[in-house]
Amino acid sequence: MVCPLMGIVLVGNLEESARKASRWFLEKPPIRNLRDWAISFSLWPVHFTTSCCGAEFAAASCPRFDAERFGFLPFLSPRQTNLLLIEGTLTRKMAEAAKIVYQQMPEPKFVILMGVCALDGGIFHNSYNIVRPHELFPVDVFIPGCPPRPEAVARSIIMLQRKVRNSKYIWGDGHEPKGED
Amino acid sequence: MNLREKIEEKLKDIATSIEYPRPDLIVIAVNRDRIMEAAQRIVELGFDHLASVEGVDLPKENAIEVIYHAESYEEELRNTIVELKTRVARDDPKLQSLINVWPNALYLERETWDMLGVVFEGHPELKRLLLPPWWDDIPPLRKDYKVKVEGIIVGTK
Amino acid sequence: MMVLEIIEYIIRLILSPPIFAPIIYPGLVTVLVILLSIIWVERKIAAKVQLRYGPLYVSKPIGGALQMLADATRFFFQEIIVPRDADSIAFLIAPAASLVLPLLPIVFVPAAPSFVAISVEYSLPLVLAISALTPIVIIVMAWAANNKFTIIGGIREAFMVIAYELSLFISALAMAIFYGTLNLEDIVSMQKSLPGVILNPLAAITFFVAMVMATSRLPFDIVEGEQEIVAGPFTEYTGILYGLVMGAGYVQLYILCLVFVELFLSGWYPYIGLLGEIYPALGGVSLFIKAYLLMVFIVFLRSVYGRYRLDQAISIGWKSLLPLSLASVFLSLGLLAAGVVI
Amino acid sequence: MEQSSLTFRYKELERAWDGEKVYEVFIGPQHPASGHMRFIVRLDGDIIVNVEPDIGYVHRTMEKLAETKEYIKSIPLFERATIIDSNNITLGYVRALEKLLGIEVPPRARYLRTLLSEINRIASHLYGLGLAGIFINHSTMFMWGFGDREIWLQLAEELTGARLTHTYSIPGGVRSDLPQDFKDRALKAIRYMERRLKDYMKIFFNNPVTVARYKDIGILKKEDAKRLGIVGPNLRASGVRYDARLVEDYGAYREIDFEVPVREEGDALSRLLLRIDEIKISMDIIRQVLEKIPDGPILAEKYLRLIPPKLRKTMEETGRVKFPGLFASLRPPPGEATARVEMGHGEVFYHIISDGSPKPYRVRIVTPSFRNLLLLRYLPVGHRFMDFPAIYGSVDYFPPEADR
Amino acid sequence: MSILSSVKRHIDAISTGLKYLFASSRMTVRYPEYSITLRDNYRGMIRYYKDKCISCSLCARICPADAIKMYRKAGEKKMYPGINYQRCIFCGFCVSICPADALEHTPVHDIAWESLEEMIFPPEEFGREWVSPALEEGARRVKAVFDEKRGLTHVPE
Repeated sequence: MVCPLMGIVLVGNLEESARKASRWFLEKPPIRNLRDWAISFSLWPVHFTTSCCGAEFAAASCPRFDAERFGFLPFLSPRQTNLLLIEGTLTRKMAEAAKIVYQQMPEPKFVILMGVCALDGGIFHNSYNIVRPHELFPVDVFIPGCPPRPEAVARSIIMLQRKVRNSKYIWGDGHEPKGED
Repeated sequence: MNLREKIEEKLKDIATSIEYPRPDLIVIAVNRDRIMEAAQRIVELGFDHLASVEGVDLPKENAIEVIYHAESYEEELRNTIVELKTRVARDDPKLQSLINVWPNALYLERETWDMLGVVFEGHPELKRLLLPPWWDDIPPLRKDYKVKVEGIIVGTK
Repeated sequence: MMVLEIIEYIIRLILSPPIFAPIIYPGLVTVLVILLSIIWVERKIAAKVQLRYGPLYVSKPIGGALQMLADATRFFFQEIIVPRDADSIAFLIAPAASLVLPLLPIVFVPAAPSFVAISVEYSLPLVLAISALTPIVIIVMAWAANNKFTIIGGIREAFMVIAYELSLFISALAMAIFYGTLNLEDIVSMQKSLPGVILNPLAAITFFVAMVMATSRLPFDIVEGEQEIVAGPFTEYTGILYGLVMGAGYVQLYILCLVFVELFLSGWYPYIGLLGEIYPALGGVSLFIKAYLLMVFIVFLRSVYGRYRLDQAISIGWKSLLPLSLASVFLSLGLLAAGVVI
Repeated sequence: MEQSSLTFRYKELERAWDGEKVYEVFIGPQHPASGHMRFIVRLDGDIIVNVEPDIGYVHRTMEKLAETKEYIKSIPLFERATIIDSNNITLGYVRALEKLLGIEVPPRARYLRTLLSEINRIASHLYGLGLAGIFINHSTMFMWGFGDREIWLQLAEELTGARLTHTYSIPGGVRSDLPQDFKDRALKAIRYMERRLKDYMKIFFNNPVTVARYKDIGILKKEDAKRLGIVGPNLRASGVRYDARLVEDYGAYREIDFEVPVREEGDALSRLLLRIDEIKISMDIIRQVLEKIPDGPILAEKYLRLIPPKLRKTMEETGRVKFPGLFASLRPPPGEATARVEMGHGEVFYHIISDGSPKPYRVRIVTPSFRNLLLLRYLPVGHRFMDFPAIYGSVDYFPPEADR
Repeated sequence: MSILSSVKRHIDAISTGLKYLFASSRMTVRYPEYSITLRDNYRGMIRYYKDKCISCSLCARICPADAIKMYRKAGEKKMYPGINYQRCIFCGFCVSICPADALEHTPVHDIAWESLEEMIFPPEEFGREWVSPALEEGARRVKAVFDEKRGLTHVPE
């Protein structure tokens, strides 16, 4: 259905309309700004280590680099988090888990790929057991390096914060991960 | 009596060959049906645990070589590694499991099954270990499983 | 003239203890402020002990003190997911209840001499009894979410409750026996010269440990044992629902800290008469300061301790805490028999 | 068939349980305490009756890829198995390759390898201890372990030019020489660490809560450790004095005076404390290496000759080795070689089969974590569910290393 | 453990915690404001000097991750290397093997990108000068200093 009035006409299904109304409410400038400010300083990555870049990810949240300064707090269950950091190689077996974790996360959610193994396989680019995560998820920031320095992780957080504050993200409708296998 | 003499005396009737390629390595080849016996004798010499179980695919000879590397915690034996190897047919790779001789073969043999398809008879849990459970291709460490290799030259306009 | 009178009436209404106490101080508004600040304090203290900064950039000039506001706002705007297999009504109501139930006892807690929303003779047992209802909500949550981890968490909560609840009550009782009253206000007024902790340190220790257990703080944060059961009963909660259950623990901590201070640390004494003339509740500000410092100490324990095992915590509860709290009752009786009079 | 005394009672890995009463808990791969693997923990009430580790979540097919790469390219490849302990794991491969090629390493290079290996060992142990802290929710130990690890990473970075993946040992030598002020800085770091270890003891290892959680948990008896072929600190905490540094002649360990620490109890706490002992010993080794390190080249003469004189001059100025072009296609003669190296987690084993071509015919790597995987099935059985993370933390298991 | 020693240990733990709560002991580098100066030998982003390159293609041949490819323009004989940072693992083999010193590491490594396409550098862009984004935004340089009391500290240069 095409809505002539900027998609705010409340017709048809009640649930659908309620969702539209709340969306309209959320997109209004002062509220949207508040929302984006809060989200940008409250990026909680899920506790999901896919591979050895987890060592540098841990270093990034530990005393010397302390990512908690940005409000970045690795948290327990995917239900309470909003950021999926793929730390290194995503194997085929792990990709299944990653997809489930991504689905379990509430909107709005973001994805950062860390390390070359997650970008194009790095040294494992011709391995038979890895997948390219950017084919599965909509990715916000890519970090090169094997492993990237903790500063690069901090840089990616800063970039994501800017992206969020400039409202350059999509609030997907629970979009499913792409691809099979 | 040094170690080499001991080993030769103990294993000369079942080994097809005993070699010493390096100072710290003793290579014993046996036929596949005598692997258990050979392993037990090596244990009796004091090589009480395995460092590795591996398979080497030899497509030209239509065989898979299964290699056990045994080491010891004993002070006088620990500098040496005993390599026990045998060959199984490539199209029907079956071998007696040695987990009753060397308990830590449990995962090592399971991995060899996973990666080369060598069936260890008597192994209690031969199922996928490292590969995804839905793997249905040929075992990846066989030589006819090819992975993509890239060239180094890219042409541009 | 009418308008002014109405305004005056409204102001007087708001300033009357039955309204002011539950809504503003020590009630809802104070609780919100505490929630926003104590979690920040906890993260900052842990960060300092751990050689780092903790939350900072969200509001740099004040050391990231707005961090909890940002987190809460983010929770507020996040999608709420109700798992398919969950009992949706219980799942949605329980978090709200979990915040309200620990908050209820505030109406019986006096904040200054004769400044209490509902003045009853038996305020001490009432406060403890109502705050003892919280575990029920946690178990409801665990059951409603219908997940293996939440159910294990719920069972742990059930085990823990019986381990600490008795000692909590008995050590409070020890003080009540000594002062001969169950009214918190009277108990405080009797401590004007001598805080209860000096008279009966045993009861103070057992009450403190039981309090730490009741609020699931380290080393007893077994219910949310993240290393085994992810987030315990709260595993499935998203968005603002999780925000609520996360806050609930701190609310209970606040109430129990107030009770602790009133039982053992002579409540609102030293009373500041000057402030008390402006508004009675202000005079009792030392109660608030003491309770807050106690909370800070308890959240500081996070950076010192690991977590006890469930059976160890239970055996501490039954085998050490309970006998000690009983001993504290006898200590009180002994003091009475010895003729110690305040 | 005659059964030897080591007969493996497979049934030991589980308690008798009635399939109906068991509660199955899946820990991982997304779980605050699982790392990159999954455990299927079966509980009877609160008691673990069976643990089934499900690994392979980080299986990146190193052995297959090594067959498609020239010899030298596999150094960074195998390094990725344990980036937290990278010099030790590459050293095994390089040692095996050197045996195949028949190259002697100059003394200075051997000392430098030892230096970096020990720095890596300390960093790896601090990593493991930090994780052991967080597994009982002691966040301060986690942060301290990881924070102080940065000191050693900084030292390694100054020596090699990378934080974790040093790729430092190459056939015939090492890639860079000691920086000028290295000795002074390393000694300061050691003195700081010695002071800090006392605070570690106070806040963590002597903390009654930690002791309650780790003492008498997951006891590994001496004979069981031998039977299961365990390696590394887990073995030595059970009273077996076995260390690849004593076994295989590599690095400068034959010229250095050091003790291999052994503890008898075999419980989780002794496994942790043994790592503290090893950190102390490693710091002592670093001191000795810095004292005794001889002058000389850091690359074997055979390769040094192949480098053009102009480059050799810049090499001497910067202290960084340039590779001879030969390195792109090393061809060892046909044959096989094994090598064992003691990593932070235990002994790593390499076996290379060469057929004379520039690529290995087969490389076999068995990592300590893979061998210690048996412990994760064996130790938790009969313990309470909450002990599971504690045991997992005390074993210092690193999944990418086991999965390769 | 006796009660007394247990109490002492509790007090020890809490007092150690309090000691660090009040001592100045932070080791954090506040990254976007301060940036650690990496040493000259740090293996960061790679810079390429086309004028020095002799097109020997050793860098592409030794690259373990196949990140460096030789780009050959149609009709031209000479090839020049280009890099793909989607794969580069910063092992530095290419720099070490380059016989003409045409490749060089820069001590810049705090880079992140928002799209994959930006990460492929053909020979023309491979020679680009790297600047740390933090320094571009006005970060202050600090260097790591070892201190016996406080371990690793960072002092402004």
